[in-house]
Amino acid sequence: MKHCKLLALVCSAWLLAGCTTLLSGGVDDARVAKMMDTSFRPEGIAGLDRLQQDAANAACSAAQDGSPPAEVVEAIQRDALQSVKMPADGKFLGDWREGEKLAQNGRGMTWSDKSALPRDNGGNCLNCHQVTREEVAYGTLGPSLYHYGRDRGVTDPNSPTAQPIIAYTWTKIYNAKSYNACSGMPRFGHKGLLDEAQIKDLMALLLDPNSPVNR
Amino acid sequence: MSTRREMMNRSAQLAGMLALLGMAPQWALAQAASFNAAAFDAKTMPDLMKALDMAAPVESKDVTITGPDIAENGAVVPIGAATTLTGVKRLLLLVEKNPSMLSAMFDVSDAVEPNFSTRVKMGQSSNVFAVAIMNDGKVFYASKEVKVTLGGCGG
Amino acid sequence: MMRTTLALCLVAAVGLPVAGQAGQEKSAADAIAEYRAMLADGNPSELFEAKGEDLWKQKRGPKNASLEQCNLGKGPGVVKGAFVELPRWFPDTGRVQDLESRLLTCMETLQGFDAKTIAVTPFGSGEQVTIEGLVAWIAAESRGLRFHVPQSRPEERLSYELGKRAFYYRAGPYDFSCASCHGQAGKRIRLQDLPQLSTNPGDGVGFAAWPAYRVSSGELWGMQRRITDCYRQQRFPYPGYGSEVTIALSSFMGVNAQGAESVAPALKR
Amino acid sequence: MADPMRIRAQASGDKATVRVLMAHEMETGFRKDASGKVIPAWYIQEVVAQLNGKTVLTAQWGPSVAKNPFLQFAVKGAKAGDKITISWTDSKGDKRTDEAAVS
Repeated sequence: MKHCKLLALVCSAWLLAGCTTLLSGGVDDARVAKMMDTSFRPEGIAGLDRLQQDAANAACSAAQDGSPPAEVVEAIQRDALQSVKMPADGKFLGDWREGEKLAQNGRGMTWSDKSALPRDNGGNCLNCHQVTREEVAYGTLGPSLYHYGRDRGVTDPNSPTAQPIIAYTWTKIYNAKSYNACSGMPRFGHKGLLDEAQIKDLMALLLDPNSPVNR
Repeated sequence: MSTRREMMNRSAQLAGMLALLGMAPQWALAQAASFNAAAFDAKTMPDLMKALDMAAPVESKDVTITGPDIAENGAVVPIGAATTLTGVKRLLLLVEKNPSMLSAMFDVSDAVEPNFSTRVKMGQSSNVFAVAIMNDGKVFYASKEVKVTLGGCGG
Repeated sequence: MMRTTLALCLVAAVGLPVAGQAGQEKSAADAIAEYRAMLADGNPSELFEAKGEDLWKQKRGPKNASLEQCNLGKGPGVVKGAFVELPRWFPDTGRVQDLESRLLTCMETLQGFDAKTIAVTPFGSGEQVTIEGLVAWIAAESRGLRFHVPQSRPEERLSYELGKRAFYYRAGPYDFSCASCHGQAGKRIRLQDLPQLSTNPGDGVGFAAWPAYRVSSGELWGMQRRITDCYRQQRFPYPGYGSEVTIALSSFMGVNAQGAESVAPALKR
Repeated sequence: MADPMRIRAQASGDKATVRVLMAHEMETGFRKDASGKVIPAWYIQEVVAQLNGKTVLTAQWGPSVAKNPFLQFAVKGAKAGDKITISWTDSKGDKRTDEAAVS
């Protein structure tokens, strides 16, 4: 239902923009769909359903290097925010040691991976972010997370003053589109890539004052 | 020539059979070739010294080890051993934390410079060593640390 | 006795800090650049180039013929300069083809191999190994030349536009597109630099560096294998060998790289 | 049979620098194939270099030398036109010999 509404909004926004993206270079969406449908085959856990775009991915793809229209961005972010499930027991932080292992682990969800279960997936964090000072092999597609909690003044994650940043960070990991419609970061909770316990461990890595991130 | 080839083939087959039986095949290979299997099987410096019947290496500025500070991939790490000393018999390249330390052993003659470069595999960050075994039995070394990094996208 | 003592001394000596370590703190990026420079001389791709040249001239396949009459776009048998003008439209097949799909055509028509069988053969085995050698040699024959991928025909322009759409196509469990990693300049995954492929990343970078010898696997990868593994890491399903999307992406990258000097086969992580 | 080596020997001053690439898997014996079976060790154990037929270098290698090995060394007194011969023997007893003229 929600997707339908968003899709309608995306389409009307395009019509307003004169359908330029829809027909850029004389290639319409149907022709692109035909290329995708005829080019891929399923392999292992990677089925052809993976080629289906939800409304957010369709809008962000169409925008290419730019951004979708403001009302589309708003709708994507609203939908994303609504998808976020806070931890059932109200506890946000797990074990930063497990979190660090997850951050280092770049595996998961490829056709060469055996299963799509969260326990077989890594967090892939180091591929894009600096996380600790010790690990020099980090990517730069995302911002540095070194001193993440410290820089945000989190000295006691259980204190009331820390709650806004705790909730923000959980939301960001769960569904990064909540704050940035076309964020490059996977939606770890929303897409079932990591389970609640794993997200808690990543939260601890970022926000526990004893974690190497904050030392 | 052919005798040696046959022997080596036979010993390789024997080694394969022993491997199947879960037995160490090193001696079989060592018997056939001039290959010093014990040296290439040494896990520690004392083992290596025993296998090569060599003295304990002493650090020396006259021996150099070349290699990168960081290796982008442990599958291919360029390292080299050299010395300015005269009277060198052998140059060794060692990787401390590999399953077996010794990677390469060069027998130096008067016709070559005591300076060899090759590429080795490294399972993890480790010190690498160039060791010079002299004609008079003295042994010198130089070392450096090579950090092996993880690759993107799951390795 | 004597030996034991010496051994113990050595353990102590080895435990000492490594000389020259302090004082010259290099950045990780500088150190990686140094590592690559050390490997630049002696790229094992040469071994594949030599094999590829032999395979081009060797009589092989059901028809026992060589590939010497293969038309890579500049006329039958012309190899030099062909690589930097691919993908292009071919009148005999009526398709835009990249180097590898064109080689399949030649192996089928000239040598009698079954192109479909080769296309589904896993990389690194069977006739795919033949193609690895061939692409290494054919690319090397254009080393130092600049890309000028033709766009005069509507089919070639369509291939470019389709490639552009594929480049920005976000989907899969991670919501990745090619642009997720290759849409900006100066970024890297872990320590590996990511060329910006939506524009011209410069001489010998990105499209102008493949085929390449991959040190991680010790294999020669052509652009088809490069794109396939990108899609694996993008968490997409498996792109067919020589499929429309792979050729369209090559058209997009190749036209973007117009004027860039080819250094292929390069040496890659 | 193993693929040919690539040998480059370049004279400079009173020596020639020799660079060799060898086509070899250099299997460690630690890797497993797709089915989980250990791939047996298979690697070059001995390398011999000759200048005009006279042995100038003998080397022994272990399985930790990288796949498709590279070797660089310098031969004293070698000049343009001299013949450099490289031979290797691997742990299965396979051999390969190639030669190149110093340029």
